[in-house]
Amino acid sequence: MTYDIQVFVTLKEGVLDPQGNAVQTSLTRLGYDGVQNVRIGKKMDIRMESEPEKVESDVREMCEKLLANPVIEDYEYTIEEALSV
Amino acid sequence: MTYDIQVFVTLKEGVLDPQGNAVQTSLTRLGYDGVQNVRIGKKMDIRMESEPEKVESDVREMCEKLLANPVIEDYEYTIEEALSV
Amino acid sequence: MKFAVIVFPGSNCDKDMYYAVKNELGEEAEYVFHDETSLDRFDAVLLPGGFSYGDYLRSGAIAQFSPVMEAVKKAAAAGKPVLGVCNGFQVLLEAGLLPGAMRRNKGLKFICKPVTLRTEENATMFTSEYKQGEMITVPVAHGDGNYYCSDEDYRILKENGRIVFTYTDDLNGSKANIAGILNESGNVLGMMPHPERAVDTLLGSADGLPLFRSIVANWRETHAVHR
Amino acid sequence: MPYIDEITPKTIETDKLYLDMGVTEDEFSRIQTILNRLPNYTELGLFSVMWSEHCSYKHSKAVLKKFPVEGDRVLQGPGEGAGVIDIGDNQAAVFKMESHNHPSAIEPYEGAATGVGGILRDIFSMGARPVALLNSLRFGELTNPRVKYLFEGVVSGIAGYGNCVGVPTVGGEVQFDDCYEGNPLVNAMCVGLIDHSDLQQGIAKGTGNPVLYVGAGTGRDGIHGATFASEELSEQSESKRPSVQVGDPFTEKLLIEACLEAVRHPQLVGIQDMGAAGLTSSSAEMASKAGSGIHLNLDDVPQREEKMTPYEMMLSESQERMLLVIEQGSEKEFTDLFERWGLQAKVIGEVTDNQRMTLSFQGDTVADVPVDSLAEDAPVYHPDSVEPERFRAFQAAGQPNLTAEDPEEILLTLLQQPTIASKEWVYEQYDYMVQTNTVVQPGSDAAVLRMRGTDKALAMTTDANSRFLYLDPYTGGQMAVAEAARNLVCSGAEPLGVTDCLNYGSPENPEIYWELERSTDGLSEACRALNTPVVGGNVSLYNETAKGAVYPTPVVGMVGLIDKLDHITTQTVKNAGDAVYSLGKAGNDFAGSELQKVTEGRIYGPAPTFDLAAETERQTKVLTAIRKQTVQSAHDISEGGFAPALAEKLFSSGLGVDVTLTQSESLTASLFSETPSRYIITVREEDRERFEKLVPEAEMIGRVTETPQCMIRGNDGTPLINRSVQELENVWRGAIPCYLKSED
Ligand SMILES: Nc1ncnc2c1ncn2[C@@H]1O[C@H](COP(=O)(O)OP(=O)(O)O)[C@@H](O)[C@H]1O
Ligand SMILES: [Mg+2]
Repeated sequence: MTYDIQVFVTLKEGVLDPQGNAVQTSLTRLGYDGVQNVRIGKKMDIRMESEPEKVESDVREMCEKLLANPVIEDYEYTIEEALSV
Repeated sequence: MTYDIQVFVTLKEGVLDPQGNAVQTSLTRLGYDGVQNVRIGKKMDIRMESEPEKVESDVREMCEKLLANPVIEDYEYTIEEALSV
Repeated sequence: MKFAVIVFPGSNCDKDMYYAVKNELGEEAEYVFHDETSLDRFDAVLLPGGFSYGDYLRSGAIAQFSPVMEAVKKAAAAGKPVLGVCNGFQVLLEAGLLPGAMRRNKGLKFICKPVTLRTEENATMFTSEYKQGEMITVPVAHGDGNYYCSDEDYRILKENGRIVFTYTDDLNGSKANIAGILNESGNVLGMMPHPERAVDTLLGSADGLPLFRSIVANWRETHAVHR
Repeated sequence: MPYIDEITPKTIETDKLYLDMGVTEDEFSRIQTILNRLPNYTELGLFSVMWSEHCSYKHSKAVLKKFPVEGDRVLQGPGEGAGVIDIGDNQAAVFKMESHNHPSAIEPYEGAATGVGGILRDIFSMGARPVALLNSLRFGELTNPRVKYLFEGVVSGIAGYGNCVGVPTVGGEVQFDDCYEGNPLVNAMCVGLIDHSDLQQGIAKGTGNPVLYVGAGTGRDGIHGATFASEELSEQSESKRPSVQVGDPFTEKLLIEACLEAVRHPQLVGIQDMGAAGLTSSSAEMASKAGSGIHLNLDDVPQREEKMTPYEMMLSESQERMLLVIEQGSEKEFTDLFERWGLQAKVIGEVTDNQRMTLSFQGDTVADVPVDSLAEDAPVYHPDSVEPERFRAFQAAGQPNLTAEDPEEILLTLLQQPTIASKEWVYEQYDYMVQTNTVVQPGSDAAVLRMRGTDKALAMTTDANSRFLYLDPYTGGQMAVAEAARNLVCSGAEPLGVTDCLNYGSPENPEIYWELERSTDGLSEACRALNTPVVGGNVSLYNETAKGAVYPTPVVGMVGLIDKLDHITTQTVKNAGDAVYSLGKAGNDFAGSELQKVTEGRIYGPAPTFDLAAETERQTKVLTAIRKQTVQSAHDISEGGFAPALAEKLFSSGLGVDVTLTQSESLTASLFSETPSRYIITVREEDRERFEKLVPEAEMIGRVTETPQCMIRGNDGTPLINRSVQELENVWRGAIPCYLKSED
């Protein structure tokens, strides 16, 4: 089976986000003064061939090992069957 | 009103994604040989005070002006009323 | 004494490290590529700076899975001195040999310049040739040098004298201005500043040389006893 | 999906589709004559890129012929990837400069980054190890938000690429002027080192020898077909097509190491990078130089996108790719070599003996054209040239008479002008130390790199004050070369050779073409006088927006040799008590000066009088004095004049100065005029006699002081400027960060 996986990696709450802060400042400067908070994370789109019973554990493992650094980051994911291959 | 906005910025189709390629190679080497493609983009969580009739046009403008570079990037967003403020 | 200089794809301070050991220190050095699996023939291991695997995803993230890293872990467990500089430090963090993680510099810009470091701890195998509290000038060159660790980890580092170098001001946002830390057993040092770039006054500073000399001196001492 | 061959040669002709590819009526009929038939779509694509200004220099060939290209030390002049100059002991310096202006205007980070990537490949394709990068940048005024965005993006793009590949970025220049607002200039220069025996050429000889494609896959990036072509080619909307390339410095780093290993392989025949016009120009030029032909099978080209057409593959400008020709039978050795570095290498064709470029795709021959017609036979144009009205007006205007009522205020203002202010904000983002050879770091007149294992060093700089070129292209052109040489001399180096990057507006405008002609006359003459042949360079035309063209900006990149490490000299004063000398008299030269810009808001008038013979003589004397070790510090006087130059000498030194102006005619000129060919030099007391013998023209004006105070007195001894060095340094260092932080 082919899957379309989305992984979202974000900085843990409490870990300062210098990039997010910079974007927030810039947005405010551009006149969007309603902006209260910006946090920047990563979105990864992965297309993967796998078995239905294995795909989720594989994704979780990939996140733990490589895609996120558990010291500072959290992750979430969604798994869908690929529509067109 | 307070909104929770998510902006996703991804490289346009056809634009080289060295980061995605490197992650793909690394995942394959780690034994996930079903991985066929990886593209890496950004996810931004923005909390913003705005008017219901203005919020969407503001977000679109912010994307065009600052959050994405339309020459090489596409963007998508979701807008929700913030649950707890 | 024989030093291994680890070369990952994308390492770019490997030669600088090699010359520092070979030419300035006068010890043996050899490049060891990322796909090698044994470091048994070496007395010490150096992980140089650069952009291993382009530093894509996170600095040092992909390099932690290089075959040679198993050998680095083994060398560390065996008590051999392991020094990671800049990207080498980032790899050690990602590999879990040192606690904490690196984020983008607070100012979001790459910073290249000589900085003043305070030697917080001279009772280590890497700093015994410095005076306690000695101020030294060593260059930095990094974009992701903003050191983070949990408050608990910080307390442990602090209480055990494992914070070896600090910046004298807030250079990049690092917790408590940390520039270099040790592992629990004291034989793995990670630091963002580049001692290998400070081994010749012609280039501005030779303050990094005592660090390498410390490694050699301590090694000589222990090995004299054992023989 | 419709293929290109659905656009028949006949359609191209009747619908004049060639015009959309930038091929003129004349050029189209010339192509028909060459082929003796109508070109098909792919063939027309080949001609359109090879005959483009960028590849063929059709509007600039005539002026480039004037440059002196020969000299005792020249091992390779213009024509290859980069120029090569002998530096003794069987070593050579390889260097080249190139522009990436237009991509940087659209996507500053990637535009600048890929500019660095491209210039690096020019150097290592010659077989040389890149040892240094420099960059010459021009932007609009820093008060404009878009300019700030471009400036920040360009600098971080240069940093992002150069730092990752591990080649130090050691110098350059940044200037700001309105004329660059919509069209910034981003010129990157690279310097490499090589042993003579390793020199390579981009050449495809030996019938039957395989053609090897190495590096990143080919994508649709950089195909400048925002024209009809691409629209007809696919259903996808044009907006999905990237018009700028994204760089991958990690792959480039692997390419550097792998190619430097490959060039030492005895069975390598030729190597060239795929730069502008990618596969087309590299293959055509390599075959043309060898007098051979070349056949490529496009089905074998590594592709990273699906369903690419021959046209797209041939015109793609995907980055980090190289083309090699190797001896038959060595295929496996080379593919193994590259695979060891994690790079793909694939045989995609062979050298033929028919002097034609033939391309096959899915069993068909999709192009068959004479190789020389692509590489050599592009038309050469001699556009009309007309002296602009403004030039006559500037000449007639005479030097403006400016008076600085409050010299201290003026000095503070000048030190904060972005063009004069510290560029630390820029170069702190560059790893200028990696490879541990950078002896003189950014911040002095020229960067200096030691050469490991020798007692020698290389000095390098880029220069061009385009304001003077705008006022008077001929004199300004001479001054640009002279300034570069002067900066090297101040560092203790003998200037050896030049690479240039000629940035102008549209050559089809006769006044712009006149600028190009006159300024290259000036450059050529100065290069002759200073014995610095031009060994390579690049031309970037059409740098203009609706608001007009950029100033004529021929950037001069120069490399010099320092015989002995002991001769390395910097601009900063060294010891309290040293004598301060000024060399060269200040005239009333205010036209084009920073003072004029600041006080009058615009520049006008004739360029300063410039005496090439005096310049040359003075340079020789200063260099001799440095080599005889009589000089502690040396700095040339450029933007802002004497007072800013003197202040710059004090920054970071912890010392001060107390000098008295001896000239009586105009204090303002003494302090702020920009008369060329001048220096400020400091000398130890015990060396004064020897120094004065060597440079009799130099005039002692005061001393370096222990107190960090900048004291400049009028000839009667009254203080004109008396400020703490710290205060001056603070405004100078803070200016650029301050512009970038401010909101408007
Ligand atoms: N874009 C840049 N990149 C790197 N270094 C730069 C850049 N711009 C300026 N510098 C450095 O700042 C110093 C001052 O530059 P500049 O004022 O142009 O000197 P000069 O007038 O002597 O040519 C030089 O050392 C130069 O190399
Ligand atoms: Mg200068």
